[in-house]
Amino acid sequence: MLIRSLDSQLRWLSLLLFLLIALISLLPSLRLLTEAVTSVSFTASSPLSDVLSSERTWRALKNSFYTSSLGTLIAVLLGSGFAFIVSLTNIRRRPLWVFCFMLPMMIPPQVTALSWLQLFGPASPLLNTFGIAPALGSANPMYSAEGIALLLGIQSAPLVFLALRTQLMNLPQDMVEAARMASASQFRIWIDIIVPLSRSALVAGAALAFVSSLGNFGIPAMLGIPINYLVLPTLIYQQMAGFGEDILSEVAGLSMIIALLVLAGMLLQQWLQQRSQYALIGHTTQPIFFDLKKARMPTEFALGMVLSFILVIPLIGLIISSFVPALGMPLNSNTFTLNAYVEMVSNQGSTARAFVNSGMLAFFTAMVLMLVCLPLGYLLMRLPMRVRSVVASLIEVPYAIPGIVLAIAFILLFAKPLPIINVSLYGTLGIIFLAYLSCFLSVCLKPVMTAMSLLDASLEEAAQLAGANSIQRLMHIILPLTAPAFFAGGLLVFLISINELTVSALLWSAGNETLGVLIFNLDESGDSVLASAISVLVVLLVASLMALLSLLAPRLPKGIIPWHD
Amino acid sequence: MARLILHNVCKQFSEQRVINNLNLSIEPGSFVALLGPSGCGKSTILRMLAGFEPVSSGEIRHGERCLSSEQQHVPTEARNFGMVFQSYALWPHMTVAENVGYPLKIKKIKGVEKEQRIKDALSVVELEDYANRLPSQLSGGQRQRVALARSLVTEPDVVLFDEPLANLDRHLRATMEATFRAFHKRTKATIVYVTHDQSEAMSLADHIAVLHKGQLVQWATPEELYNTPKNTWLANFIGRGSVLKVAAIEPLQYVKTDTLHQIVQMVNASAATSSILIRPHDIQFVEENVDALSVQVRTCIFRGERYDVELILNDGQALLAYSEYPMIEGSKHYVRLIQAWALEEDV
Amino acid sequence: MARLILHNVCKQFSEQRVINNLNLSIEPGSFVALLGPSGCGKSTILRMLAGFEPVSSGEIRHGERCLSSEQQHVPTEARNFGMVFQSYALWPHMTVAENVGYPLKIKKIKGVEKEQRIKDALSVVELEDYANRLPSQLSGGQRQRVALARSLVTEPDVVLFDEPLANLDRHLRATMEATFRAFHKRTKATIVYVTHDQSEAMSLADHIAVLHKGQLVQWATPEELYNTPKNTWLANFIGRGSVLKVAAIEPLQYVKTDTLHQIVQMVNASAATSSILIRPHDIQFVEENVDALSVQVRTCIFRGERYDVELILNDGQALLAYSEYPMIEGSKHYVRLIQAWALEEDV
Amino acid sequence: VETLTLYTSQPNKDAQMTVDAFEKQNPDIKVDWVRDGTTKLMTKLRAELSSGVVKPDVLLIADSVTMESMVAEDYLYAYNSPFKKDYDPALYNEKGFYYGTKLITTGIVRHNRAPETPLDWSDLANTEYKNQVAMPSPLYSGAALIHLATLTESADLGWTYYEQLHENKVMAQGGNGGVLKAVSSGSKPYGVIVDFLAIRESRKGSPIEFIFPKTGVSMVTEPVAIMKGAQNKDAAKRFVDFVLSKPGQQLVLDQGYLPARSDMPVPDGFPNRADIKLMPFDAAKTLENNAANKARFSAIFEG
Ligand SMILES: Nc1ncnc2c1ncn2[C@@H]1O[C@H](COP(=O)(O)OP(=O)(O)OP(=O)(O)O)[C@@H](O)[C@H]1O
Ligand SMILES: Nc1ncnc2c1ncn2[C@@H]1O[C@H](COP(=O)(O)OP(=O)(O)OP(=O)(O)O)[C@@H](O)[C@H]1O
Ligand SMILES: [Mg+2]
Ligand SMILES: [Mg+2]
Repeated sequence: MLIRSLDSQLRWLSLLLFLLIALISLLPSLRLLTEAVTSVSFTASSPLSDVLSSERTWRALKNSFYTSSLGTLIAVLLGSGFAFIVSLTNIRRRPLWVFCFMLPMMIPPQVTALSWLQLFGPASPLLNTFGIAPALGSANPMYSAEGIALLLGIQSAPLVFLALRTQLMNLPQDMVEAARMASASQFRIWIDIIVPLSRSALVAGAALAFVSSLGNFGIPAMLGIPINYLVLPTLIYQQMAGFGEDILSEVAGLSMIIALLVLAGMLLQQWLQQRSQYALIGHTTQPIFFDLKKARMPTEFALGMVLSFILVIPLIGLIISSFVPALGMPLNSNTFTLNAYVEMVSNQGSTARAFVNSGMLAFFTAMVLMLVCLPLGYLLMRLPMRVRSVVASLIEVPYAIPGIVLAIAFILLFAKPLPIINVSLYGTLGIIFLAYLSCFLSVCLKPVMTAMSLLDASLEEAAQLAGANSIQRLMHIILPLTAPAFFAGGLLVFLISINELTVSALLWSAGNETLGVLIFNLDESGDSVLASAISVLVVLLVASLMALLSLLAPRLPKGIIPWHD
Repeated sequence: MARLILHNVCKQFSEQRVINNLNLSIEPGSFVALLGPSGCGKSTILRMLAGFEPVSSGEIRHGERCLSSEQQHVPTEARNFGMVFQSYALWPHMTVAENVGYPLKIKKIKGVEKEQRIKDALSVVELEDYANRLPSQLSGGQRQRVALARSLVTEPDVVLFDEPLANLDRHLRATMEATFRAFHKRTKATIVYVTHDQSEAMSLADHIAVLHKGQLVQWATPEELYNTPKNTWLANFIGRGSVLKVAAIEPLQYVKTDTLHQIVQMVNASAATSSILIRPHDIQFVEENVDALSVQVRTCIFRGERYDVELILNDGQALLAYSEYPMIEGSKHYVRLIQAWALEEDV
Repeated sequence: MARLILHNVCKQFSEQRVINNLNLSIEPGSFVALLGPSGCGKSTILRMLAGFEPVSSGEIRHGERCLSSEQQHVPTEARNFGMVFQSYALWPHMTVAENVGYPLKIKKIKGVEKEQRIKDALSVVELEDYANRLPSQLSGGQRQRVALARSLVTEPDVVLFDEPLANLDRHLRATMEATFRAFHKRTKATIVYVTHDQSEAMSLADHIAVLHKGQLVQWATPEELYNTPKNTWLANFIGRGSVLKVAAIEPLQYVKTDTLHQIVQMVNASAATSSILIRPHDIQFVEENVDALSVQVRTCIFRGERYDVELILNDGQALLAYSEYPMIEGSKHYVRLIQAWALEEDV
Repeated sequence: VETLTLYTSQPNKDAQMTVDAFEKQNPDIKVDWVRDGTTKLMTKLRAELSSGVVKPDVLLIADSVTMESMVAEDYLYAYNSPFKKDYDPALYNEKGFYYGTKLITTGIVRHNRAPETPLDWSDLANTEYKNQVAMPSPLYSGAALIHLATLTESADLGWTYYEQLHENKVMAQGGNGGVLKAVSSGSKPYGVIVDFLAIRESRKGSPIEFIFPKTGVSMVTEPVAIMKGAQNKDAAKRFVDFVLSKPGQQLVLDQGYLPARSDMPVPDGFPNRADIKLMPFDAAKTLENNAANKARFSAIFEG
């Protein structure tokens, strides 16, 4: 039925696409699976059974589930709150808010955590001013499962925000008007109409946030290890630190547990989205708009507070630590120095290289994924629900397993030169690029699929009647109507990959360093001042790129650039 | 219960002025229809009454209370109005029963009473069996009926209907018209009813406002409107009939057979200064005699109960008549005009 | 040009059978209307013809070519069909002109010709001034007109209309009907037309299929349908009139005054075995005489050209008649029935 | 030009310096180097080995225990460097599989504003230090694992010492970098850390101070080794010789580490070589006990 209803152009394209998916999503997962099971023997202690029988594995699983779930909840609250306010109300300076909300993704989570630890720690300049700083060495509430979840939530809030925004833009106004006619209060409208109508995007955003939290290593490493709070990615890292001969299969085994968790999550997602498939895009009414009236000032203030916590304070912390000679020194006229910047720009050839490499990787990954997701999303939407969810979960797995494990899979796959053409991808940027494609496919695809499922089928049918073939329909009808979702997907991929660390950490090689690797290596070898300086530059670079995009906005379809009205 | 007053209401969408200095005074408990060609601003008026669109200038009052003006705006939810949308505006995530029950939920009506009222509303629109369907699984007309049921389930002060029967077949329309009448009788709500179907408007409404390009053309009872339309545009718009150019005659009076035949036959390019309206049932086919006008059949179209016959007068003007029997195209006949209504010219 | 054949077509939506063993054979170049109450499956038939819905069983053929069967499915874009959707399905990101011009763009018609054809199509629906608007800035009727213009801008073999005039006022409807007739004449396309408006169906179509709950009830020319409906359901559904229970009589024949008065008066609970259809224009108000039936007026509703009068016979059955003058509710009158049509009972 | 592939866990800058100096002395060899933390580097290496390729020729990574495990699995090539004689036999593998290049000791660091000045390991177990100490976790850091092995082997400290540390709520960090940040930012006034990080930062102005405990320090040696499957063994041998040679060791000194070669001076900020007491340590035995040590540690700390 599927194939029958497609024309020949799409038929070979679909074949190509499914091959591509098999290559970049399925292959790494399968490779890990084989790694996990090859050393299974029937003796009592094979690596996999060791892993499975260890009480710590299950504790880590439980903890992972707890922190990711709580983090997802926070991300959903934060991201959807922001999305609702900035896309549906008459708040002032809307573009600025959106712009600022995108940036926390760019600040390494370690930096955010550290600046909070400092802000509320014994050395806090703020608390010390009022003399209420805690004593040296007292416990900090950030070191807790909830602290981890909070940071995970902040990191993934923009995922929820962007996934949701497209749908909110397409909610027809008359839905709300009908509810107002029934005398529903603004609050009831929100609970009864808007939230359920945007459920599929909320669920998609939440799924992205969950999966991204599940695979995150940096945050639980910083806040969990000190209190011996194990999650799966840190457990995996522990396993690797053991250097034993079995590490690969142990690590692969643990990753398979994460993959199972993802599959379970996908089932939940499917279930939640089942009844939320209705056409919203294509209604020819005006978009929704709420007048906040007197609540506008307080709302703006609340947004400002949230932003200063998740963006301004960490950013200031980051900037300060880039201007001092060494870690822990106060910033004043005596200590102020631009040495870090000078050193970085003049002495380190790798800096420029890393900027170019990461910039290219992020740009091309985003571009290619956007290109792939258009036909892919279209084809997937045409598959029966059940097949679609299986394919979608397979695509999700690479994003969920910790980057370092994915990198292992890629090394295992590509360390040898490719057969037949005898070219080695390993040790080039190419392998990082492939790994990014594999890792971030689901990030780009999720918003696209959601948007496509909202599309009123009769719009495409009308084009069919006009005689348009699949490709033409895709380009003329579907793409323009779901463009904001595509751009949101591409933007997310760009933002995530520009300072991606864990995948490239194992895959980089001399000359192919990425920004994430550069920052991390500097930081790890004690040059955290240099690392901060680069982080500042990355934030600046991304912010100016985003600002540049706003200039293009008038020539692009409406709603494509989130921070442009 | 209070009078609904539109005072000098204007509405502008960016470049275009859509409603122009509208004045209406709608008695409490009356049933008013807004009639007019597509795009004349009917829905816009309803939306201003409901409070979805602010007025560009002028004022809307409900009794002493100012609902909308340039300075003030009472939000929809504080108005206790009900509305059926032209686009239905069903909530796609709720089943039919949930859609219909939502206004009750908001009014905190629960349990058995809620169930009963939902059931009643659905049975009025003949959709009891569809209570658990989602709107996406309904046909066009079924959706419209759900929207209808939803608007009638509570008892608002003012109910606004935007083409509520456009997608329903004749029998369902008749049933629904009866329902509206009963509802109106029972609740004494003020009803403002937008429709493009004149027969619907005439049979339901106490008063009809006819709009043209955002302007009020006539405000009258159905009978007045049908029998004594003001100008040629209105005569063309309301009911079926033919507007003929005739020799000069005092407007706004009835003209009977003799004078009528005279002024119709006297017409020539320079003398055609007045217009009259002839309804098709005022045309009788007769045997040839001195009193009769000779005509030729241009087209004859079957309409169920009778045939629509388009006749051509000697001077080339067209005349619509009814016939019980099919007539051959091109054949010649004689007719007698019983009466006609003399019209004002359009401004 | 080829015949469009539906052979034993069935359609099932999960639990519900929506179309049941439908057989139709539509001559090339003919104008066919599908008529039926809301939810009877009209849109579903169009969607199967267009190729949006696969058939559950049976076969749709276009001449020798099988369009849809359980095994085969020709995609829509390979069918060269046109369609107007009940929901309009305008593309919200394109202006009115772009919406209308899209089928031309696909057919690679460019430049002046394209411009001209868009302009022509828009002028037919009186929307020249709205060419650069977005659909969201249009009124309901205007949207419908854009959808119409879009479907007529190319010249498809088969055009499917789903309630194309539901939101238009009477005069625009008349214009559009004329446009459809002209279009049909010019292109000789096969047209399948869904409507709930019988007069529209009767005036446009060569043949009408009446559907009820997914089943074909009658397939006939408009005249046949109106004059000789098959059964009581159809008699109630088509045209206006009253179905009376009467004493036994052979079905499917005309009954004239004398017999008619007899069987109407003879009726009693046990003998009421047959049904007859009386059209309102077959009822004459007369002075009291032996030949007349006595009736009482229940309601009298103004309808523009005349009044609808609901009469009650002595045995309590209701009868619809027309009157030129208002009648007082409750007053007594005498009528003569000119003729009636004897019906089959429903199965 | 020949190419030599080097995997190293030296900090970026140091690695670059080493490579530059080597290339300058050996213009016919071009060095391709990859730098990462020992853990990641070894994971990468494992993955490569398991897919059947040997990428690096030379390894220059943090500790001898890791090297022992490579020896045990027969991945290394034994090379008898002529510079062997200048080194303490404890610092290299007797068969020549690997050679220590520097001494990275683990000691105590304190914030300048901290009230106490710990002088020995056992001090950290005192009640004044409750809640005040950060240390790298042996579960994540190789150096810390060696530190653990060294201290638990010591008669005075042993496992009870770690139990006391746990009692005292010592906070384990992922690595030495984390300890540095915790202490210099003041969130923990004391820490257990490798020498060069603390000394270098404090010389740059960080408000911290490094202390060599009286009992002695544990150490890792950042050994250099040649892969058995190396494609370019000659160049690899030349690299090993360079690192062990006087100019190579001078480089180590310049980078701020304690050179392994006994006849070298110490960097600024370090006490005299004689005053640094190294605690005894057996790499092979430690390797054997690794799993048990980790299990016992996590039993104590994760409860
Ligand atoms: N997707 C669907 N799922 C389930 N039932 C459906 C679906 N679409 C339509 N139906 C049902 O099929 C029946 C026929 O629908 P269809 O749209 O063909 O009716 P219609 O004759 O066009 O009615 P109307 O005049 O109201 O538009 C209806 O009872 C409707 O509820
Ligand atoms: N959002 C808008 N922006 C600009 N013009 C608009 C907008 N909404 C409506 N209009 C224009 O205002 C005029 C009146 O629209 P309205 O919807 O009130 O018409 P209507 O009388 O309800 O017509 P119909 O019978 O076709 O529904 C139309 O010409 C329409 O194009
Ligand atoms: Mg309207
Ligand atoms: Mg329909």
